[in-house]
Amino acid sequence: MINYLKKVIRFRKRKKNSGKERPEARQETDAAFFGELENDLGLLRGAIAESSDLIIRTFIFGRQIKAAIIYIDGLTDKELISETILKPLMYRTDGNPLPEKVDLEYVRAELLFTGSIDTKKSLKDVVSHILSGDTALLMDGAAEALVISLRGWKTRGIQEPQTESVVRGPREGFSETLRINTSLLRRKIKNPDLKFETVTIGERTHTDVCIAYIDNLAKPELIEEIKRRLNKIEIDGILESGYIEQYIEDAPYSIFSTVSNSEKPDKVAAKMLEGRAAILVDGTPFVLTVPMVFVESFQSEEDYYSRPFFASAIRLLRFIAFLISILAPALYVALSTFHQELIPTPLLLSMAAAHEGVPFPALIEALVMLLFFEILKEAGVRLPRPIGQAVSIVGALVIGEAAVSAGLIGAPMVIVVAVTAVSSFTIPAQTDSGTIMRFVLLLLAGLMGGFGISIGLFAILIHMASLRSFGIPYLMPLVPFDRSGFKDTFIRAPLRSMTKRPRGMATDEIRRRNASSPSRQKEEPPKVSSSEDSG
Amino acid sequence: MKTGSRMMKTVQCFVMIVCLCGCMNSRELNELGIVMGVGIDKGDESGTVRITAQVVKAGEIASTGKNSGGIGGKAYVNFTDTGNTVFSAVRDITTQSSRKLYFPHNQVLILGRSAAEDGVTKYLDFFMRDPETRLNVYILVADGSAEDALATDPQLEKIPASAISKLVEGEAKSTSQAMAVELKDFKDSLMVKTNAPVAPIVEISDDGEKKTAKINGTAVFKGDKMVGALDKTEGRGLLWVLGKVEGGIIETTSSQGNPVSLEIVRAKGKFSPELVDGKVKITITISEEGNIGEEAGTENLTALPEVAFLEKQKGEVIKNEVTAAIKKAQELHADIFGFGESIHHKYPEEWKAMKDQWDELFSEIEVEVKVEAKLRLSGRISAPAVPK
Amino acid sequence: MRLEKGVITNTQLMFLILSFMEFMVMSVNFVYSICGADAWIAVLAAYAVTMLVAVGYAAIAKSYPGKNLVEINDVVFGPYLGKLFSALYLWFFFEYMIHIAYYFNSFWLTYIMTETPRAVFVILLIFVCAAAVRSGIEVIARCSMVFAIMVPIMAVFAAALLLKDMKLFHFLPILDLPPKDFIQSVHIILTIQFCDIVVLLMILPYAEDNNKIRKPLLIAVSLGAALLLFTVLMSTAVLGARMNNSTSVTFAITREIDVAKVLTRLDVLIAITLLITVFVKVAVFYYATVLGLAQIFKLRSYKPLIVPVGILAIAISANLYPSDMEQVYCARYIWPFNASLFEFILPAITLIAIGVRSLTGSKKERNG
Amino acid sequence: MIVFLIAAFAVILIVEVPAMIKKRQWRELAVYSVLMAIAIAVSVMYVLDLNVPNPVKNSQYTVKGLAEYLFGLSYD
Repeated sequence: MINYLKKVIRFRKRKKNSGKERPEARQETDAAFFGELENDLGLLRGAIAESSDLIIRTFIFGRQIKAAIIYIDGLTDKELISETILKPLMYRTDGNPLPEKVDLEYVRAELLFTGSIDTKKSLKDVVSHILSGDTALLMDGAAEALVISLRGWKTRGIQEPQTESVVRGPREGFSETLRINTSLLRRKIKNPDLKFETVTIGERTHTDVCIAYIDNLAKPELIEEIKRRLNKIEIDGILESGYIEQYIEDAPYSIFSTVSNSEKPDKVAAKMLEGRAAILVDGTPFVLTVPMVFVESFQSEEDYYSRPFFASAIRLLRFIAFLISILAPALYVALSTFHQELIPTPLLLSMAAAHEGVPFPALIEALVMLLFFEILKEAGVRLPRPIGQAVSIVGALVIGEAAVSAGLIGAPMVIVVAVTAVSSFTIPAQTDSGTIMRFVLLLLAGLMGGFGISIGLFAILIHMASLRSFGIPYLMPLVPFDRSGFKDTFIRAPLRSMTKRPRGMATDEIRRRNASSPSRQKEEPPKVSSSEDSG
Repeated sequence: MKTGSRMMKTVQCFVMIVCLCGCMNSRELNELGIVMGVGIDKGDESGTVRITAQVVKAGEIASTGKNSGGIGGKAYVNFTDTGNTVFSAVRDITTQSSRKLYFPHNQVLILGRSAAEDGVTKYLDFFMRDPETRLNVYILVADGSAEDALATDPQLEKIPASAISKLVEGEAKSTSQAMAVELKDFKDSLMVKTNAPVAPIVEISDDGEKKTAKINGTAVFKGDKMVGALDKTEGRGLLWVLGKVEGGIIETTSSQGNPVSLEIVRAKGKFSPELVDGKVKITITISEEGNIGEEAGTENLTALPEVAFLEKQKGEVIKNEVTAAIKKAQELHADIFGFGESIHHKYPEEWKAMKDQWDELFSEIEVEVKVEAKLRLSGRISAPAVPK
Repeated sequence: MRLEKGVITNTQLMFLILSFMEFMVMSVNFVYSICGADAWIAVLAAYAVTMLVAVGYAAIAKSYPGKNLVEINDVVFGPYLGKLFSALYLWFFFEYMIHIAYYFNSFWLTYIMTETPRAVFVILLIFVCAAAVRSGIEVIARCSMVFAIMVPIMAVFAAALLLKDMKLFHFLPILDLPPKDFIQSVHIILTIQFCDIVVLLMILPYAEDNNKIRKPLLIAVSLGAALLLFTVLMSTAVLGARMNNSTSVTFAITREIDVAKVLTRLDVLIAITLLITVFVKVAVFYYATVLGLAQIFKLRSYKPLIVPVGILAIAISANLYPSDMEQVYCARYIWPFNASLFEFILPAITLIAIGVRSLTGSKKERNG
Repeated sequence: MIVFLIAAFAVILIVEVPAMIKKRQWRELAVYSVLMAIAIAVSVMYVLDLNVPNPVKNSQYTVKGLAEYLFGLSYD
């Protein structure tokens, strides 16, 4: 035991030390160039580990000027490199004699054909550019490097996202490349105020993380807060936006997520237009948006594309489905083991008949069935699609038919679990929290019946009421009540009538939409009021 | 990190509490003996009570389906036991039954004739007090013993108790000759001193092979003791006054003396008391609407004079029924209509003096019956199908 | 130093008060057996008195904006007498809290789960309330907003289903009881149903706009009274004479609901209502007790006191009375006097003292 | 039962006391200890089925007695 503790302490010390050392080590690499190609290349070779995809191509142009381009194979467009760097330098210098003194500025101004060129002095910058896919040009006699952006790598095209498919609405989704993603957003919001701010996070991965917002719409405090939280992240690698999410969320130990994510540019753009900020991470199509409120999970972008009556009905349906998905097994167990008097007599008789001869208590029955359902779901998700289908068929057969006819499980329980399962798929954003709540409520119901369920729901409500996401109360349009936000909660009011943004989200609460509806001209004048629940 | 550790501790505490106090009251469905009907009889020894509880066999209920191996098995069991009180008898049944009796789904409460005449308060208290029992069970009086009534053989239902409860409902809806009385209504009348509770009577007819139950007549209580019964006509008379007639047939004759059946579609009835020179006068107003249901003769009933005649006849029948009921009630000195309460509501001051001698006052009360009976529809044909 | 940093808007305050008062829908039983069908008149009379009392409470709170009852006592009566007063009030709050917990417990034991050990319901109730108290007044206020709306919805729902069972003649004859019984029932309604809002003096200062607290207070009291009146009228119309010997009238009427044998057995409505109302009530009393204690002892945070006070409440309320009959007796014959001391007499003294102080003090214009 | 109770109290104390010591809230700790001692005593008595002295009821009867004595108010 003591030995173990000692080990832990030693390990922690070492971790601390190593954390201190690393920045120093980096600083050593941040040397200046000498101005001699051989030495400079040596410097670079020292900075970047020997690797088979690092290409250093030395050549001579003009009057015996030695030069070299350095790039990473696979991250650059090789055609373009030979067309726009090597060709002009080596061809043109043949015929037209160069002036006596050739410096980097001349090369840049007169010789190269490419658009984005930068001059960098520090080795560190150059290295990081090379690693990001840029091409560096070093030249004898210049203590600087030209960084030419000729990035080009194989990417997945803009495809329809797998997670959020729609019947009506744009089909494009974000992809893994940050630039493409920002361009998708820029194409949706052609506004000079749209702003992207990039920070680099991850001591080893140097991942670009980009905060996107509309400058005079998003609250400055919100942007400050996001930056503060992003800067506090200390991690060696960011591989997906989930990493960021878990570091910046308000309540890391809550079952509810206080950061929402989406794969669809139109959804993210809509949220930014309400005053939210988006966080794009290089390497993943999932874009985070903050702040998130609970009802956001029930809003789908398609609600706004279809007409309000049907959209409202679907909204309500989602709320009901969510309730069913967390409550149905618990209610069934509570009713059938504690409150049989609440079941109508004929139903009770058929339930009792179905339960006759079932060897397990209802609670165990429900737990086993739900567990099996979760396993089935997990198996179906991870497997290749054809096999996944086989799994679900086998599972459905086993649960639905065999278990009942063998008398192991009552038929009503199968129905309840099936209804639960189907309902749980309607709210993808709350699947995780919903699953946990379902099991907790089920246990409470099995132990204490309706009282247990109510106590569980109370605890959940209290917890949700105490949550905040970047200063916004998690249950926002409901409590504290907000009329303009409420129009977009249980129902989706007609777009014309939603003249205001939800309270507390944006600096400017009036939607620009109201200008487009002539019948609403006599609407009250724009009123900018700061809400008491913000910050 | 701080909030996190606190969360974890809270969760730990919660789990501990739940485990400490959980699992107290749960009963699986297959541990319940669902009681569908209860019969109360006077025990053989004086002061004892004999309880019959009809418990469903859930497995048999579902046996209509594919595996109907156990056909012929009854879907119910009757447990009978005697005790000094209802509750002790109920608890004694547990010694015979493998499952705990479960009362919330009880459909009917049948009082044996002897028990009803003995005074029912002591038998019913358990059913009003216990949290498991409900007040919306039908209360009936058996012609003989309640035990026999629960042992009848229903033709369409699987369980006698639910058959009887459906009989009661059907009786109230389609013939209106006996009132469907729930325990709560019974309790309502019991709690008012001058009111006399009523309950339908269930009769057991035995043709040697099969015993069947049918509703026949209404038992009249005085205080909590059964003192007499109304027959079917008088029973409908009571319902006319209370405005509870929902359907039924009025048999009368046409102007030529052929029998005609008139269907009751809707009816209203109310009464209001009046004090004239210190004497009570009750005015009962009944309005009824109906259709021609059937005729046995050949004349055209849709002729207007004939309609007027039939309406008059009908009013006469209704009036006779009401008068018969009142006469019977006055004979029994039982205020089954609640005339006393209506005087209490209208003349609270005078009532204080009348309250104690209401029994005598009631039997010589003057009643005026006003009936307005209408015929609305003739049915699908006008004149009967006879050659002209 | 303020122990509570949360701020609630005046609208939230109104909903908090309303949901706080909604418990009276459940606890109104004690008067039925005394005044029967005339309970609704007693409610109206009690409401009239309550409006006066509420104006008095608001005056106390407004005379020292931003200070709660304990702090006001300190200022008005000086550190020692003030502490004594505050201690008395806190005792009353604590007492009230465990009474409600006991009522809640015995309700579940009588009607729904009869075989469960006594302490279970109280333990879980106090546990949930403790979680709410720990999260502060803001969270209680936010939850109460949801609850405040749910109870009237359920009442209206029940009324709609019971419409066919209502009989107007159940109200007749009007005022058919001796005056003493009537006064007693008004007194009971006043002390149990209405005037426990004295505890709000601990919360009013956390409202956003301290100078306008009278309006939400009076609106909430009126809405609460309307709800109570609605319930009383509904149960009288439905139950009539049977009301006199039901141990829970509200529960009895939901058991009456029977729409075509389908919409029936809605006891769960009542169970939920009870849970909601008791939760808010206990949470507010709990909060007031703990906060007041912390202020008396000049602590930096009230949070450490939550657990011990909660355990005390559980241990005492689990068998507060040897039987329910004793509780009913107590509610009818003893509690009205006990509560009068804290709900009328002590606040009246405070109000007079404030008045005297403002007359003798430099600020003569101050509203007393 | 008593074992569970003691375990529960032990857990509560272990959770709460160090936090207060860490924050140097001595005053809080003092009040907390006194209240907790009473609470433990009462709940142990409750669990052991001892006759818990009920301060609430006593105080109520006292107040009622006072009211009766001083003003002659009573409903019986």
